[in-house]
Amino acid sequence: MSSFVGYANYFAVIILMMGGLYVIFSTSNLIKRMIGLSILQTSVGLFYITTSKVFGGTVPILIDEDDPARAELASRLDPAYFESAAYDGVVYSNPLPHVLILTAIVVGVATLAVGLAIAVRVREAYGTVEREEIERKDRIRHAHESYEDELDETEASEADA
Amino acid sequence: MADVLFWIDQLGMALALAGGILSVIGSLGVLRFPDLYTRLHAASITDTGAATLMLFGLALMAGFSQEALKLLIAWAFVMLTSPTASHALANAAWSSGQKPKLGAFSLMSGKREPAEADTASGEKGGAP
Amino acid sequence: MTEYAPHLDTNTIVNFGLLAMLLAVLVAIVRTRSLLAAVLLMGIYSLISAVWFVVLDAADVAFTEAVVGAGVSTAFLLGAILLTRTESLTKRWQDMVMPGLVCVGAGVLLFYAALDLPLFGDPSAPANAHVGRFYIEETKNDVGVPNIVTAVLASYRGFDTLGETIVVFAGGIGVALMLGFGERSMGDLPPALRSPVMEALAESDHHVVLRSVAKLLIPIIALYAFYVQFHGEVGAGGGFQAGVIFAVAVILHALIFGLADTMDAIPPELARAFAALGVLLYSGVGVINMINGGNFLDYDHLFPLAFEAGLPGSHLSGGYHHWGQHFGIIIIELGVLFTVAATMIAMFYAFAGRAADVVGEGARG
Amino acid sequence: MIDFTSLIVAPPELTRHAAALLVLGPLVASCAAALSPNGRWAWIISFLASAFSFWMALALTGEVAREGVIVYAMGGFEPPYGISFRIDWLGAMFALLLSSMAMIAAAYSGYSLNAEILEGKRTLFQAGFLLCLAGLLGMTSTGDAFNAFVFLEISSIGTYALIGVGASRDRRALPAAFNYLILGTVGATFYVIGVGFLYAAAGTLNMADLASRLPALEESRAAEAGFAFIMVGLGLKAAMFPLHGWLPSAYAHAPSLMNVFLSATATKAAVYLMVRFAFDVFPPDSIIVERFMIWVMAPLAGVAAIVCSTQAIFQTELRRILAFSSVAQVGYMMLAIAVASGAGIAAGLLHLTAHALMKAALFMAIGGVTLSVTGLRLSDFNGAGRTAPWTMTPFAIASFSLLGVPLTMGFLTKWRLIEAMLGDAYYWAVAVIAISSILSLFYVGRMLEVLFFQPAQTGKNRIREAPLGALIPLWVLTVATIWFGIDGRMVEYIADSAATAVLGGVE
Repeated sequence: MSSFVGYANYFAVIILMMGGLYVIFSTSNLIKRMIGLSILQTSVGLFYITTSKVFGGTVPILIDEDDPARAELASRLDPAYFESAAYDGVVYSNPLPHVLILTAIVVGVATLAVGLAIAVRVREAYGTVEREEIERKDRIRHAHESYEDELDETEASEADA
Repeated sequence: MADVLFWIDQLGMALALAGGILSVIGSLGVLRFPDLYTRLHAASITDTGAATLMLFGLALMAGFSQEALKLLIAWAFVMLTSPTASHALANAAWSSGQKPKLGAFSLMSGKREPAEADTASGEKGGAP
Repeated sequence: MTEYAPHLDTNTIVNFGLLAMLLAVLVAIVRTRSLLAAVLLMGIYSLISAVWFVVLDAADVAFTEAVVGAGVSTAFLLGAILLTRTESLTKRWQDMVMPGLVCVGAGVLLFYAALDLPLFGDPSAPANAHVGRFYIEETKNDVGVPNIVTAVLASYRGFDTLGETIVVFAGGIGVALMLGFGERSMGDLPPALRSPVMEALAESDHHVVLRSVAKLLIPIIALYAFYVQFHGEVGAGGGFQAGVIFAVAVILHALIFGLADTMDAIPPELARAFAALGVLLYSGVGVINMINGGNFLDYDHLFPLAFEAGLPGSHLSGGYHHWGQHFGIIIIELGVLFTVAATMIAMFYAFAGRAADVVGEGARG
Repeated sequence: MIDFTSLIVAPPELTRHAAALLVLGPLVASCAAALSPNGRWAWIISFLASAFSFWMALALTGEVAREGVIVYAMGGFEPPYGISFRIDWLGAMFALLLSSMAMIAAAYSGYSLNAEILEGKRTLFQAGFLLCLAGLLGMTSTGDAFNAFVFLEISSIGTYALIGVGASRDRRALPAAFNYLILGTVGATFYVIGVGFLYAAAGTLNMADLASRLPALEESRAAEAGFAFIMVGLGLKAAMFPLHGWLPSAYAHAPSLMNVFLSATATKAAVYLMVRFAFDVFPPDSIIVERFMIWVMAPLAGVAAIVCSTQAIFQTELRRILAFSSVAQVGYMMLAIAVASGAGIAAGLLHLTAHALMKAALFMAIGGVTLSVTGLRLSDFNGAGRTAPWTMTPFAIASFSLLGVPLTMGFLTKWRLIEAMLGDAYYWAVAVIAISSILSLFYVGRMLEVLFFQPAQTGKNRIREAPLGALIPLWVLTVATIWFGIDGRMVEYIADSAATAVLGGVE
């Protein structure tokens, strides 16, 4: 039992990460690939936060000496355990991974915005956001020696479609 | 005195539990009702009713403190936003040509009968 | 000291419940073909993650995930699918084998490695005992703010946060390079060039209820942003969250009253200037620290030492106030607010103001 | 012996903060560039900022020569509690390489942006370029594993859009940029996963602290998985062989400034982090590193050197040829690094420097004539060497360096590569380099044949000389290639010191 509780979080988070990765590589739709990327990044956040949790801990915001919440938090825990884990009478969770993941979330949204902006431009240039269709159009156009002349024709047919 | 506090705590728990049960019923409604309007009805009852019960229950459990005040402010926001959201959703559905399947309303000719063109644009799924 | 053995408590049970929900949402995202559904499910995924973060004591992360992941990310994605398409192609099963194998392989490797990690919740795990523990014990003496996450974010690892602000700025530059600043939505355009987002908004003219509620809410949201901003030292919150919330207020205004009105109030040029200004403000604090004899971003040297010792209750003269740290954190959080809010607004302008799809537009740049 | 301390030409107040200022200069300048009124101002800011970085890099090198290792604690918090920059000979070498290449690229950008980018976007382009530089410099100076991720992302996010801007010439730049974004972000995320495992196992993010705690975790599978994920993630960024899919298209369609700058720096910074993690953070004699080098890195690098050289032969577009050749050259570096001896790492680093110089020159020459060339295919460049000799002679010299012709830097580094491999009895690797060199003879020969021996185009298709703004940086690179080919003592000394510093561990 204790080993299940000890590792289940890691396993669940790893499945979530790999699910995100699967979405990225299995779809050809650019927007959906960005969604997969977001899920991958969020799930990495879940992994970091899993490592930061201290059993019976509380949010790492220092609690005042005379706050009644202290006694209540302490009363929930086994005294021997409390003794080993507490600092200054309170068990705090580890703040460092929180900071790292805050950073990672913000990095994630910046990447998402740039990726979507490029996807919108791809749509404007190719008329589609499916990777396979884009590759097909590139093959058609660049297979010809004098593609400059053909440029207008393909453009026109794309506009119809 | 301690007795009163104890019962207030119990009442809070009961309210929160009632809220929880209401959300389960509400989500059942979202799954089982036949069309958008009835589903929206179920969803918005969950949003407002269940949230009210839960937030008030939690406020009672928190006692007379800053937390209780925050919960009440959160409740005020929920009461403001979620009916508006439901209204906007229903309005958008109606103007893009969705007709209710149930009730006398479907037999009435609404004041703004959706036009043919609107129906077409609605089916593209582009309208937010 | 006894060996740590995790057992189930309420917290852990709720944690498992939320993880199960996340798995279910993930399966739905993998299976759905509708992009609209996928985007909304991603918002739900972020929101559940945020709740999960609260359960695991990461209040600041939860706050950020809620406003960023479930808020602006979803808004950007919706804007993008409005500009592209709403359905993805069906896939042949052959195309799913290779990615599936790669993911299963990497997953098995991680499973195998995870069995060597410390148990969940162990207070004596290296991660929680070494550097992490130091922050809990020393924040009071070094920085003197109650919120340890803010202390680590803004002071101990303030350089990371500068980097993070710059990443946002870089993202803004990237979006502007790709889509411009939304200039095309301004002025009179032929119908063919009008932005679909704006078209959709024009239809919402009759939303009286929406408008009146929004008029009520937008100032409160903006006010709340400032509360979050200045409350960050004592509670969850800070420049990032505040910046995004402020941007959301502006985005809401644009969605309901039209982009042109919003652009009158906050012109794209202003957003661009503020984005750069925020970064300059942040690094300016660091430069002042260097001039006053400290290292880069050492807020203890924000004021000349003699000056700080003279301030009431200064830690240099026996008190407990780290005035340099306090003011340093306030200023850099302000810089973060400027950059994040301005960049998010500029990004929204770029997506919302983008002209209707013009094939071959790429060739014109 | 060369006296490196004489390189400190900055006042001591600046030298004390040189590590921070190295990165801060381009960061602040990028804000200034974003706010500047027009492209010309942005160009001046960009050049001055990269020159400032170079100045600081010189000061740093002097300091490193004097003191060995510089640790600069950001925020005044000592490592491992705060973030610190930690610069040894390896870091100094990369600071010099990146900032000097950036300075040359910035000089070139004045011409290149005028030719390729719309006026409205030039200020933003320069801002993005400076952010990219700052990110790369931060990556190679930081002593904190997570901070390196933040800088990795700063450099990448700018780069994605800058590649996409190439759409004004060829719309294929857009899918290329998108693909790079996806793979680059997956790589960065893998790196974060790896760092997360190391953090969970060792409890710290500081590289020096990790290095002191990892030997105790020799058997830990978590640390091993962390290592594997970090290497895969960085391998994606460095275009290590099976993970190089994004590189050819990204290079082929990017604006020429990005071609020049990326080929000279971006993959190199990732290689730096790989070396740092494999030999400095992890104990170089640990089983996982040894196995990884012998069974993964060396074979893949060997395959890359041969397969990608072959692929380069069959490309029809000039930039693509050079892009595939880049992947093959990354293979050479990896092969040398996989030898895992001091001589091997030094040879790898030397080759990396030589490759930066010659690839930048090659792309710069192509970019220089881009205004008057009608297409992208090799045949569009027919006879360019005849009508534009000042632009194409450097191209030829850089190609000779690519082949390893004596009197160029390429010869020196190939010599060192082979010496290092023979020293550790990697005979098959020597054979790989020989075969790959023969293959590169084909594609280099093909390029030179088209450029110099095909009849020149006339009339409106006539290929004209590049303007002076492009020629000066081009010739600076060419002279450097020849100079270091004749007298390579300085770079050799730096590379040898860097290899010693890395293998020497923490001290």
